[in-house]
Amino acid sequence: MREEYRLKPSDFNTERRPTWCRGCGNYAIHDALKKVFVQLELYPHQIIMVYGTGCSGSGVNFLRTYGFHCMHGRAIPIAAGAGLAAHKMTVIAVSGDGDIMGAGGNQFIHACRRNINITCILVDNHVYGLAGGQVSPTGGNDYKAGSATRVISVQPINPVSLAIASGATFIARGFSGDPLQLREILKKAVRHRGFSLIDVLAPCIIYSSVDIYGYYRRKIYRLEDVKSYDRSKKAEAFEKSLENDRLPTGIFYKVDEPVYEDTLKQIDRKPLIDHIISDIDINKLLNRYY
Amino acid sequence: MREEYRLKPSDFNTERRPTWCRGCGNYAIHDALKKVFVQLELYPHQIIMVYGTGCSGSGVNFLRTYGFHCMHGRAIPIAAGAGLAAHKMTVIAVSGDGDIMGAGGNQFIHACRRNINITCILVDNHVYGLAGGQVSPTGGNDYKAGSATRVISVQPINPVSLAIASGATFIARGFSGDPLQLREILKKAVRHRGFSLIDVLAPCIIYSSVDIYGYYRRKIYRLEDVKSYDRSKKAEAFEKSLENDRLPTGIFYKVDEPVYEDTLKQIDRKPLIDHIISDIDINKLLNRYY
Amino acid sequence: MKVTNITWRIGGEAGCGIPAAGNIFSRTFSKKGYSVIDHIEYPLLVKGGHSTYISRLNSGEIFSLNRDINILAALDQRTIEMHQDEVIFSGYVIYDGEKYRLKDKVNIRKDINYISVPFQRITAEQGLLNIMISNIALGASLALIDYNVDNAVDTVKDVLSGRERETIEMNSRALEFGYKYIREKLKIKAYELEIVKPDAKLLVTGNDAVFLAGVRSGCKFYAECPAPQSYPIHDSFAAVEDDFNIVARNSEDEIEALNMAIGASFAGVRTMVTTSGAGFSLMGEGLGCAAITETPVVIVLLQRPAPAAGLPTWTEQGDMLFSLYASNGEFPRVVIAPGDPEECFYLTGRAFSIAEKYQIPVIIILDKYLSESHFTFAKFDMKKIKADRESIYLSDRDITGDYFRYNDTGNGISPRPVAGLKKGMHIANSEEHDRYGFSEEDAHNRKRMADKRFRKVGGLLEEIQPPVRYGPVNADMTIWGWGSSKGPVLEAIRILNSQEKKVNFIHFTYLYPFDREIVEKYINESSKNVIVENNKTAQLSKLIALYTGYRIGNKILKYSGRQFLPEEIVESIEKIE
Amino acid sequence: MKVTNITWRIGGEAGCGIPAAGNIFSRTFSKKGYSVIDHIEYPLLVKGGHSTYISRLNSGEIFSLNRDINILAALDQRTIEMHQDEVIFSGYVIYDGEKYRLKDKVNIRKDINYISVPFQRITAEQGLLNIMISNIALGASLALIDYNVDNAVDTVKDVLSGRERETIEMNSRALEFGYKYIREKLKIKAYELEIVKPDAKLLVTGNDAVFLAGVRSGCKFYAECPAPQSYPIHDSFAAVEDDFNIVARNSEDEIEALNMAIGASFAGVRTMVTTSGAGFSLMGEGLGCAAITETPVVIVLLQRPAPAAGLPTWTEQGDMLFSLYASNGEFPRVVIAPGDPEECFYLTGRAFSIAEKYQIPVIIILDKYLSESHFTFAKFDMKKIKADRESIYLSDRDITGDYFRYNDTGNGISPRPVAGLKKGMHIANSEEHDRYGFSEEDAHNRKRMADKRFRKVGGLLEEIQPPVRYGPVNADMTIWGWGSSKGPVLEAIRILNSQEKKVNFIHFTYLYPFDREIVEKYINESSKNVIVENNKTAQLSKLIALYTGYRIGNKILKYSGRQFLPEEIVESIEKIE
Ligand SMILES: Cc1ncc(C[n+]2csc(CCOP(=O)(O)OP(=O)(O)O)c2C)c(N)n1
Ligand SMILES: Cc1ncc(C[n+]2csc(CCOP(=O)(O)OP(=O)(O)O)c2C)c(N)n1
Ligand code: SF4
Ligand code: SF4
Ligand SMILES: [Mg+2]
Ligand SMILES: [Mg+2]
Repeated sequence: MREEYRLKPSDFNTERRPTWCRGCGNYAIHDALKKVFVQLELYPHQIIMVYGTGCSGSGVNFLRTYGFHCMHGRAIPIAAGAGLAAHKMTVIAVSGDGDIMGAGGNQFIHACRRNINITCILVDNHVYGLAGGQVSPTGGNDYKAGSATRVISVQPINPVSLAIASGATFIARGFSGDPLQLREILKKAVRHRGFSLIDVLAPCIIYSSVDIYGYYRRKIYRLEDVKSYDRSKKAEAFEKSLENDRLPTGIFYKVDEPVYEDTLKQIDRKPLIDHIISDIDINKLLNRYY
Repeated sequence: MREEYRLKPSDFNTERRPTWCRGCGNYAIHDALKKVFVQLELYPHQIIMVYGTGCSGSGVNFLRTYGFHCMHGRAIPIAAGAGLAAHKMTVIAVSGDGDIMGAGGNQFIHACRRNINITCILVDNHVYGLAGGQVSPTGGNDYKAGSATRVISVQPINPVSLAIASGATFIARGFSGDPLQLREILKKAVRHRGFSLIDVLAPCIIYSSVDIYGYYRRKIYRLEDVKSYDRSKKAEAFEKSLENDRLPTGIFYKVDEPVYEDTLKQIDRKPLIDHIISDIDINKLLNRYY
Repeated sequence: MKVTNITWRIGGEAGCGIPAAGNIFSRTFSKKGYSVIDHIEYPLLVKGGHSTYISRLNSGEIFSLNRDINILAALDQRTIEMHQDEVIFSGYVIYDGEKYRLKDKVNIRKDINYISVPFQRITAEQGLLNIMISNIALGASLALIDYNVDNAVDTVKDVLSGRERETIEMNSRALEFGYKYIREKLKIKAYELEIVKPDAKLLVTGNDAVFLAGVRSGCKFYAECPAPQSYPIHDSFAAVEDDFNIVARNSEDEIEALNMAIGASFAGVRTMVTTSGAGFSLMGEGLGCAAITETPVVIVLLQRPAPAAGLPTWTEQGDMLFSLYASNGEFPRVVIAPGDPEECFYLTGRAFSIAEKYQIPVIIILDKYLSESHFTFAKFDMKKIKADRESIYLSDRDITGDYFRYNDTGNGISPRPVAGLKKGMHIANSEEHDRYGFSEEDAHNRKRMADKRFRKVGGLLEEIQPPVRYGPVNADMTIWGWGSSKGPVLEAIRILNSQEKKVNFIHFTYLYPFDREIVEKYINESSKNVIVENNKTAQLSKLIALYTGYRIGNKILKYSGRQFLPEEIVESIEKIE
Repeated sequence: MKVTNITWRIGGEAGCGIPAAGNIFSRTFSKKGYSVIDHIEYPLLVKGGHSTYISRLNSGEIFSLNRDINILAALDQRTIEMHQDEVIFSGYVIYDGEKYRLKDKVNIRKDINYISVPFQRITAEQGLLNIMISNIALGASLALIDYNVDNAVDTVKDVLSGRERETIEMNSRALEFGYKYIREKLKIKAYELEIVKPDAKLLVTGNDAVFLAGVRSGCKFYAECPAPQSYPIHDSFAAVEDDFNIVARNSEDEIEALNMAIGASFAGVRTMVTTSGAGFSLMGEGLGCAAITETPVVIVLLQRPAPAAGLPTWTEQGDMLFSLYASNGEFPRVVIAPGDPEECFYLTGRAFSIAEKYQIPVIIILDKYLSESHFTFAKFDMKKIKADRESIYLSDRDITGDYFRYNDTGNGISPRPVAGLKKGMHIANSEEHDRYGFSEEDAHNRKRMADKRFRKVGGLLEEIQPPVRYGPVNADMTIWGWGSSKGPVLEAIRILNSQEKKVNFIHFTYLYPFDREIVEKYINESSKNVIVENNKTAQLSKLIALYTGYRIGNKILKYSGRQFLPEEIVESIEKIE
């Protein structure tokens, strides 16, 4: 579908300016999205973005595409529904760690196992940012995050491990402080057929220690640099995802598996939204009831 | 807490007789439970059983303990709440695969990661038995299960893998056709401090192919028989859990990690239910508001 | 004896093929032009437990079941204990006298006929399966009515078409053996059913009708969380997925089901979800999301006795007020409670149209009785369901300049395009928003958006069908009811009016918006009023009081998990007078 | 000028310390015996955006904020634009004249005083942080009132106790510099506030009061899903977990929160969950579970403008009918809407007692205004909250022979033990059950259990406090309202009655059960009625009509997400007459 104009990142700007705090990880994600859309020649009207509730969710106001700002934790099912109905469009869910790993955990694991063809960007700041800075399910004890009065030693959810165990077919970790890599991952994720998760470490500078970027920079290394790493092996990917002393970023796992939408004959010929429904003949069906 | 009478399995019978179909996997589970309670000298009044909705849930009528028959998918939070309030009691959630892995997936992963001190018996028959035999989230394509008009090639959830990824500290698979092993596992699970999951392959003879027991018998082997297997290694346990050509049963993973309840100073001295609350003095607290 | 009506009940241990036999019985007669209404009762068990099926057939028009049974086919003794009191004077009980002796336990009635048919022996001798016992009883019953068993055999072939030949053959044989046992061995002929014009009638349940209307209306996405209440609708959709380009989905929970439907609807297709009470209790969040984003969705609520899990296989009208006020905040919705499968069909069609035109959630309330009972109808008029989307959706041509997704229009409806259009890009926002959809906290904007949404009620009041009055305009007593109690009440007023008691009936299908004017007119025209509801708290009476201030003092309420029988209503009415 | 009342508003970009300064302002006066009511307004942003704090203080009794502002402390120009119209004739605006020049944008009012205080320069010169700007403004404001700044410095020390000394010192310095700038440099004295007896008053929000009552009532398990609406309550509980043996929990979602509370309550402790509308929309399932299993639980519903996410930081009374009918099926519950923090305290205490005694869910409804505004009270009477569990729970001694968990008692209450008792073993069953708790589908049993549950309403009607009439018994007009609009209406009728208009006010705290008798009496005693509600659909008027048939025609409704001001009500009332 060639379009008449040449895309540039600013085509994805709305009239509203972002309201995130300066230094917030959300900026890098939106920036990467716009650039990747341009690279992939995806026009605004070919994209459906679904946002959860939270700081990341306010992105609905700042990115010009078809967009849905949904209830806490429900970005994935909304995206899945939209994607089923209009499966030629690019569908991306952007949502927080509190959202997807808190209230939305069930929808997450089921989307993974069904391998539905959407991209999920987990804006992972380890806190419920907009809700008041409480430690989120991904929030660990490795650095002080959140407004908790007391550190409760529960294990954080590791979205990468969880996605591997649940059956997602493209699983990556990005870092908002590494925009180049983030863009690369994002591009591949959007292109990937099936469920792709990008867990983006996206510091909340309000509820994290001040040098959170430095902390991550010291800790992070890129999987691309590990030549021996085979990202098609599930068990290996899982083991890799458990690493915690140093944090790998990049693509942990990528395989081609049957995509949910592809198994549906009923959307084979054309998207559901394109059907004319004004006079559907059900007489043959009715005969069964006589 | 010594009791005045000598326990026997029939002490756990109620006046109601089980209504499960002959051959249903639920029988073996209840049988194992009663025997294990006797072995562990757990008296009926020292136990809280929480049941989900479904065929397994009707067990609430047949096992004599404190019991709660809750809403679809909510056995784990009900059990967790009861366990927090009465943490000296033994709390066990018994619930179906449709229940825990369908509606209850979110509560499941969070209970795992928090390592709350309950035992979860997943009655895994790969179908929504009571709901009409639909394929459940654990239902695969390996044998015909359920009333699906069409096989949709989505990956089933593997409860063992999911529990490992989510942080449970005791993870096992049992088989209702192997009551001895089931009892052994169950005993250890109840004794384990922290969240223990036993995924019990418990055939539904109504919605499975007739020789489902034979199918499992051919496929199953016991982890106890693999001398080299080290069940304290997470990555190894995960790899093991992916095995599908032959199905391991037994304990996949067992480690001692901080237990949620143990981190709570406020229940250190005595269970919450034992506090006298008739005249709690809040004057000091009130002073902060003057 | 020549009769125009036969009411037949079969009962026994689950696993004896009772649902199938009941279905065959009903269908055998509906095919030949009789009016039929049936109902199945079963416990919350996959196998075992006691289950019964009642089917009433009539050469004229009927609206519900009735209490008096002509033939009770008792596959076990418990059926006799439980149901022989319902057998009409000089009616028949068919039982297996070789398996259990009546005198041992049952209080034998002198005024009815007990006929032994050795089900078990026939099954054994003929090499039939246990599940076919009910067919033997069915065959025997047909013989009592002197009805050609071949018609039933044809039905069996129809119903089981696609199954193994042996299965069909064995089922037919069971039928025939039961038939012959009465006809040739016992030589009893109990009733002679009046003959009717053999124009086949549609035989559908409320569930069937909702499904059929869904397909006709162009529903493209259907979802439920697996549940005994809704799986008949799911299975129907699943069976036609490819033929009609529909995605039917078993969701992991009701939250996913509704949210996926909202997502699909946002993209631009018609969507429906079904659920029962406990599942609906999880849908409040999604309902509000649909409302504030103005995304159409049709929700079918299959009521069961509640609270909580309650009695999942029984019936009640307990969720009306919940469906009217579910979800936080205030927004317009439409709530519809059809009274029979015919209304299920047409009103489901309306539900889709209204949801899409007004961009609101529409809730259709059924209950177990209506969902799972079969009713006959001559046919459905396809012209009454039209999916006229083209006039509703915007195309690229319609959009010049800025597009305001939440344009503050006169009727409150802000036209929208399907997703993917070049010029119609927009956002749907579950936070309060301005006309673009951008999040907006301003006080004036808030008021304006709330007003815009509620302005739709004006249009909706024109769309809905006000309550219908059945029976004489001038009556001594007016019954008020809603939804599925329609049939029993219609039968009741037929009986009452035949007894020279002038009683009429106001039946509500649309519960919201509430057409106050017509209801007040009805109130003014009535003298004595009585509410008939299948619940404990008389929810319709509350609704009427809420809108009109008029409080109906007389109440006939049933909340045992069972539907009304017309005779019960008649007796209660007689007590009021 | 000598005054008895000062209303002060501070506004600016978020991040300038407005919430802290507001709190210090209010507390400085409440400590010294003044009546104070305040309110904070902020956008749905963690940082940035425009935020304001209004505090009213009075030497006498007050019930709500008022419209007229004496001093507007404007930290930015937008505050002047938005709020200078509210400044009373000859009132004061404090602003930073070195940062922005008024004439450029603002429509300067001739009748008020604009006083420039160079916030920015002082901050820079004194090496203060940006977040302390508001303290400078606060100090300046105190100088205008001629109020001893040392009192505020003491408050700062109090409020910040535990923080670093430097922080405290800097904050104090900011206060003092603002104060001195007005007093010593500009030498302005605007008001002289009437002196009161310096008896420190309690200064609490609705949230605080709910928390305090929860602790006093022996709540042992508290849960919420993290949310901006409820975290103040969570944080309060979390801070006293060890002192009072309470588990305070951030749940992954509202479903876990409520179900865990039910589980803990089943075991035998008092439990509470808090949530706002969207979260409550997910609690229907758990609510029904609590109801049919007869497990007590207290749910605090913090209303916000809705539907869906709506306006999470603003206020509305939109969820009354939802809370009354939430969840499938029919069951008794209690719904309570306190009108001020004092009622929050006592009624939360009642909620725990009632929930436990009647084994039912109790819902307490607050809204943003009530939750987050501070009000002063002399003290709380501890005797009014008594947790008398011993008389409610069974002990082993009480149980002889079979124990029936759901015993069909005269008052519908079936006594139960805590878990772990030897003789009290029982099951709680979310399916319909017999008196043991075993699943039971029988029709008679169903009716019996439904009747048993509803029989509790009789007792409940004795427990609840009927609507209270404020103002003269004989009035020309009666205002009807509920919950948090109590204060504004009380102020309004005070104004009206001072103008020789006889107006009284019927205020509902308990919404269910509904005390029809007293309401009908009130209706009979009133001549002209008007509803005042902070919503669009006049939900209380619906409730009244539903129960009494009386429909209140006059409605004053506000649904802009903002609470009523008394003056608005007065003006609307005047229009009615
Ligand atoms: C049903 C429900 N419960 C709770 C909330 C409160 N809430 C607001 S935003 C949010 C999530 C914030 O966390 P996250 O998803 O990590 O987003 P962030 O702000 O960190 O980007 C929550 C729980 C809500 N909106 N809805
Ligand atoms: C909210 C809700 N949705 C759906 C149902 C329908 N339902 C009844 S039992 C059940 C689960 C059955 O599956 P499973 O947990 O595997 O139990 P099984 O019967 O197989 O033992 C479901 C989904 C329900 N009870 N509540
Ligand atoms: S609070 Fe944190 S997550 Fe939210 S906008 Fe600010 S930096 Fe970003
Ligand atoms: S249907 Fe299946 S799971 Fe249910 S009782 Fe029968 S065998 Fe067991
Ligand atoms: Mg976050
Ligand atoms: Mg199952």
